[in-house]
Amino acid sequence: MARMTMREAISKALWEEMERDENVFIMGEEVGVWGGTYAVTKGFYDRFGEKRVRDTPIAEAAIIGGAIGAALTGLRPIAELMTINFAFVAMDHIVNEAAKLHYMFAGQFKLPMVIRAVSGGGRQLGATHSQTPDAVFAHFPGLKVVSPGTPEDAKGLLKSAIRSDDPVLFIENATLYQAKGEVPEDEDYLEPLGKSKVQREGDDVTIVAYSKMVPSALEAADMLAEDGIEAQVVDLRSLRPLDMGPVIDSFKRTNRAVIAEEGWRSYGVGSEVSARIYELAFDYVDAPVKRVAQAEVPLPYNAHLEQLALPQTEDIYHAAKEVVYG
Amino acid sequence: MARMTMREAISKALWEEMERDENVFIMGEEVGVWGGTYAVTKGFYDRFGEKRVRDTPIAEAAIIGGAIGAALTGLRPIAELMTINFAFVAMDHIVNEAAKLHYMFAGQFKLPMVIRAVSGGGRQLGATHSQTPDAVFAHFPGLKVVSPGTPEDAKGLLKSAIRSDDPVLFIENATLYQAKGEVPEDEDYLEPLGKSKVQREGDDVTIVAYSKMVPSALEAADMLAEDGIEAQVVDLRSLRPLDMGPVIDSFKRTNRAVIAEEGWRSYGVGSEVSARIYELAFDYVDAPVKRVAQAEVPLPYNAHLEQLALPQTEDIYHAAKEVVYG
Amino acid sequence: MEKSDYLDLYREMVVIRRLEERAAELYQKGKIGGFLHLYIGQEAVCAGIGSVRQPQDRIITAYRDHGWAISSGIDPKVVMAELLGKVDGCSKGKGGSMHMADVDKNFWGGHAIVGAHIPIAAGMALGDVYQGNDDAVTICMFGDGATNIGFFHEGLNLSKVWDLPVLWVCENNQYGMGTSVDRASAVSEIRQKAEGYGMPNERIEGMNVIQVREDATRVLDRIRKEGGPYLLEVLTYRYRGHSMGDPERYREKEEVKHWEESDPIGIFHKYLRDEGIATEAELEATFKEAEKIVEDAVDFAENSPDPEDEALFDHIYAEPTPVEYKGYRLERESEGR
Amino acid sequence: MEKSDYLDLYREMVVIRRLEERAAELYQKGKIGGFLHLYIGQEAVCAGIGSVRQPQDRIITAYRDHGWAISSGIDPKVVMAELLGKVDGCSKGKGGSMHMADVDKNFWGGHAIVGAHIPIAAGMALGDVYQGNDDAVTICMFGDGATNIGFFHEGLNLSKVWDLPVLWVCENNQYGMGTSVDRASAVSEIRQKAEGYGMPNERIEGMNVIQVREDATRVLDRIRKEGGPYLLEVLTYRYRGHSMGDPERYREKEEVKHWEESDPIGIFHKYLRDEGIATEAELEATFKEAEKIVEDAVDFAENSPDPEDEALFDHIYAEPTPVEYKGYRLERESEGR
Ligand SMILES: Cc1ncc(C[n+]2csc(CCOP(=O)(O)OP(=O)(O)O)c2C)c(N)n1
Ligand SMILES: Cc1ncc(C[n+]2csc(CCOP(=O)(O)OP(=O)(O)O)c2C)c(N)n1
Ligand SMILES: [Mg+2]
Ligand SMILES: [Mg+2]
Repeated sequence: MARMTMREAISKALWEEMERDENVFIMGEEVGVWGGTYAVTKGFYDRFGEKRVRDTPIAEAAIIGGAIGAALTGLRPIAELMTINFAFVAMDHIVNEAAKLHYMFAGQFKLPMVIRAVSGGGRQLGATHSQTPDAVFAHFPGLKVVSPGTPEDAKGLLKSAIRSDDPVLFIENATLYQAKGEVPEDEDYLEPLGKSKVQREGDDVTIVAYSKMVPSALEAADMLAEDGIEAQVVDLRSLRPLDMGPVIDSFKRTNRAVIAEEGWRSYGVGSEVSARIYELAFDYVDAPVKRVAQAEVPLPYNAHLEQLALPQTEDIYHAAKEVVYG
Repeated sequence: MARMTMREAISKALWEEMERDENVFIMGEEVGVWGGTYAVTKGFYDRFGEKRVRDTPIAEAAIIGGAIGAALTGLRPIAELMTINFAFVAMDHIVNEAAKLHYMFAGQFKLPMVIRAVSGGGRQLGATHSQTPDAVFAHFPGLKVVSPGTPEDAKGLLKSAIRSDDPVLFIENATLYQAKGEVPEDEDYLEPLGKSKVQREGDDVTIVAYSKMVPSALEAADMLAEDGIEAQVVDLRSLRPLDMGPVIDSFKRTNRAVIAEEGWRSYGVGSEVSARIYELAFDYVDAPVKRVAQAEVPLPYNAHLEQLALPQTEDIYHAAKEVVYG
Repeated sequence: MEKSDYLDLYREMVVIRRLEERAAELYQKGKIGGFLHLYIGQEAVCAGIGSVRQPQDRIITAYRDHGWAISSGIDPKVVMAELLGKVDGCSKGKGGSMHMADVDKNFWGGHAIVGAHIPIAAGMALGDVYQGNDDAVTICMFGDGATNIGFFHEGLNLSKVWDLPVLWVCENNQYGMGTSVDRASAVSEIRQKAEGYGMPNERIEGMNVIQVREDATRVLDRIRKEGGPYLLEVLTYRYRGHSMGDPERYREKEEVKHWEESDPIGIFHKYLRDEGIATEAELEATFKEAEKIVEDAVDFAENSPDPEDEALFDHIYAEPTPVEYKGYRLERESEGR
Repeated sequence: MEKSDYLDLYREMVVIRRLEERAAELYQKGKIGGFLHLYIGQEAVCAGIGSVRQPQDRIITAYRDHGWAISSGIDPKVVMAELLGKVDGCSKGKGGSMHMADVDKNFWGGHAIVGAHIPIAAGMALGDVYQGNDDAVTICMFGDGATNIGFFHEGLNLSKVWDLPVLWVCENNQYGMGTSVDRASAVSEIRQKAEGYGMPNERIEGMNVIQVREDATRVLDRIRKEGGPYLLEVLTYRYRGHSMGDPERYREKEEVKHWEESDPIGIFHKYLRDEGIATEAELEATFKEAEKIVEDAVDFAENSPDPEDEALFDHIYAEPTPVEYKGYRLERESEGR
């Protein structure tokens, strides 16, 4: 194990897979000479050259469409979208092509590709650049949608995504890049796609979270512990497939749940998780499940307003207390 | 009142608003000379001319972007997307521009525009042309998303959408175009945007539906009535804003609910409605809320498989019986 | 070309034509559903280019793909089975008319979103270059209407910036649904768009299969030698509506008549006879063979079974992955309710 | 131009430059957040075109918009207040650096998604034509990098097909972030892309404000007379990084130095002096005025309040519409929990 930031963990996963398999390559805006807008691919261009670290024009449909085409020939492209906000420019290729080609042609086409994209707000980037629309992509069968909450998972999940024969949208959170954690150094360390994970044990309340909300939930759990409430934190890690197993196991003990997500509440991740908890554990429900999410406004530039709109650790803490005490 | 099909009702709404207000115009693929792919704008080109019924190139971003620009100058464009599946090509303009410009510029920009698009499956059009991804659009604050289930509402809601100063995504269902109903002839007949509506009264179970699932729910209600179960059918009509009022009123009496939608279940409309029912009426829940939705596969071409994947009237009927009898 | 090659090509064109005619009938009878885009009138394009492409050349096209499927080597039986949504179809009944493919024949579909396959084609060519398949050209077809969508721009630009071996083929049949080129495109010659990418280009006539063959051979050779993309605009015409149920208000009957005078099958027929390559009787016999092939295809397709119910959940993913939701009925059954 | 006009133009360019320099400092101090794209080096473009556009001409640009905001007539105070996210900003603190606009000045933003405003510009021009505003031209700026995205293609094509009065201005500063034109675009002269739309076009030098004025005047006149779109490529250079925190690994220091020799403010300064339009002392005084204007703007902005909390829910819609969810804390408070 080595202590590193999420950025380093992601970078390491990419590097190791590039070293391991010649068919893995990276394409996207500023991934090469610049070293990645968020410095994730710093040094890659020098090591792997322009063949395997490909700067593209600003043309998101060509980035995803191009990656699809390359994947069809047997390569394993990692297409970077800079931010998930630009995924809408390539939306057709993500949801109508990548997600469907394997099915439409009855398995003849294989798309072993990864789309990396940064999600989340809180950096005063304004409404078009601050979204967390992850649920929107998770709506489409055929796509896998993964979003890690810790450096360890980031490495293990990204490596699995690269080795997967299916198209995976891998969502990172820019405000988490500096988050630190212990990360296995094993080059074959893989975390399975489509599996939720318990990040903290506790018997009083279940907090379901993913990505940025995982550290927030863990912080909230610490605050709750001081009040004598032990929260179990379940990290979804994958939005499609969505693994309710660990959520339901926990819920059957705690009978109470809070779901925290950074994005908008309506038609979001919490909606689905809430609906499924009631479907799968109706008899265990002791109090209404609570959802903590982003205020439903296009995120404003002003820092104070932006933070007002974004879900905070305190919100999770209060929601958990309310769900425990009624 | 006059009896007419949903197609006629929509056509009438467009025609009347074009007659009423010079600033209203239509743009889209094949809206003019062809008369609309689904014949909705048949005769419009001859009556209103090419200035106001504008055939566009196949360029969805230009259609929506162009409509946004025209709306900014004070016009009231109605942009037609042929089908909602092509909305992904214009996704950025729908969710990042139309939904946000008013907010980002603090109210300076006004976007009195309507985007019409056909949603739904069941016509063997294959995976890319058969989607019902309505929830995806409803996730974005700043956009209004409307989808009628009866000819009457289609007319009243579309007229309101055209007169609204906000961008409205108006989703029609192709398999409903032939559905008939009584429609008010009053040229100022308007249905309010963002209001659910009770389409049938009943005290035993609440069936929540919209669009195509409204006639299915009404049919299922008739079947249930034969079994002595009286279902109340609430038609959401609008996905954003989402009006839970009539749903909750009904649920507080019936204590049981089924939500029917044509699209995929995960991160769909039913997720949100289910989560909200528990939030708003937890103490009234007598049985787990049930969701009826599309099997989570890219829709296949083969007619039998396609119908197997799509939610059917019988599914609503069975779900309602199960929710009543446990 | 040997005599038999000529006759093979003639037979292929007639098969394509006849298959479309029969498909139209089967559509009217409700045996084919969805959208059906007939290729009738454009046969010289797929037959011409298809007959000179090499096995390593990838073929990818839009939804008007039956002709390309056959010219790429898919058995008409399999094409017809796909049209009927049967399990013996090339996409096992899941794709339908717009989604034919056979990867073993290097035929990559059949794509229904206008222009979306254009960047995909660039990516396939990249794949070949990356893997050192130096001799391979990706041949990508699209309509005149498709050249107005952003995907076209992004795909062509990328192919030039990265110098990818793509033969971009615009099958200019002069209409995108009901909209003529002049009403949708800033330039009336599609080839001119290539100038914006500094890309070599030319417009050729598309009704004479021999001419198309020669032009395609020359251009493919050039790409193999010099690398990089090339835009070939092929002027052609579709005799039928855009798809079934087209009101055809956008063109005059005379215009269709006019173009029918350059029927690619008629032209080729005349050529073969006038050049003394085949006798009228031989051509007649070949025509009959073609008809028979299509009738056999129809029989085959009608007798092929529908896919099993379970097939609904095959191929969502390449790797074993739980199905999120099987629909109310199947969930109910599987839970034994 | 009167002498005072010259000095006004000079002052404006210095204000733009100075405002950017101060913005960079305020960014370092954490008073400005998000992305900050400085216009330094490109001032002759907005000052030149801005000074000859008519009030009825709509201006719309990308996120590198501070210069255009000022040249369109927004008070530097208001621009600075927006940069600081204050309520007196032109977008009341909601838009920030990338989303400046003032509809009363016919300045339509400030758009952060590369190229997305291009079809919007076409739509605005359509609006003018539709409403008979015959004299209006929509002036739409975008970068060299933006010409590779599909939006560019769809917008330019539409403008030509519908013959819309748009002056398309590519501010070619030779890089899209860290990618040079040659590495991203199939053609090195952006103007050549207009050939693909049969659109008149030209490339001009963009460091001399007088030259830009003249060229812009000529081209705007032409559009007003002949109608239809025109693509003007303006060759320019940005002296600073793409945005704050650019590692600038993609260009040599020498290249920047080389271009600094054609500093648009230096060139104009020299011109005004050499032509005897203004004395060194007058220019010095004007420069000081500009600095004062910017300092006043900073003071104003720093003293302007943050928006009220309630502003979070203003302007989601133009019509009264319930807020779907106000966030956990506010929902809690409003429910009195
Ligand atoms: C993005 C998108 N927009 C619209 C459509 C609907 N549509 C299908 S085919 C077609 C016309 C295409 O014309 P062209 O490219 O000339 O090809 P042709 O049909 O003539 O072969 C349209 C508009 C679509 N499938 N995809
Ligand atoms: C669709 C989209 N993709 C990527 C980005 C990120 N991005 C912002 S600016 C920029 C470079 C644009 O270059 P250019 O058009 O030349 O304008 P310049 O910055 O040089 O003024 C990129 C890639 C974006 N904002 N939108
Ligand atoms: Mg065509
Ligand atoms: Mg640039």
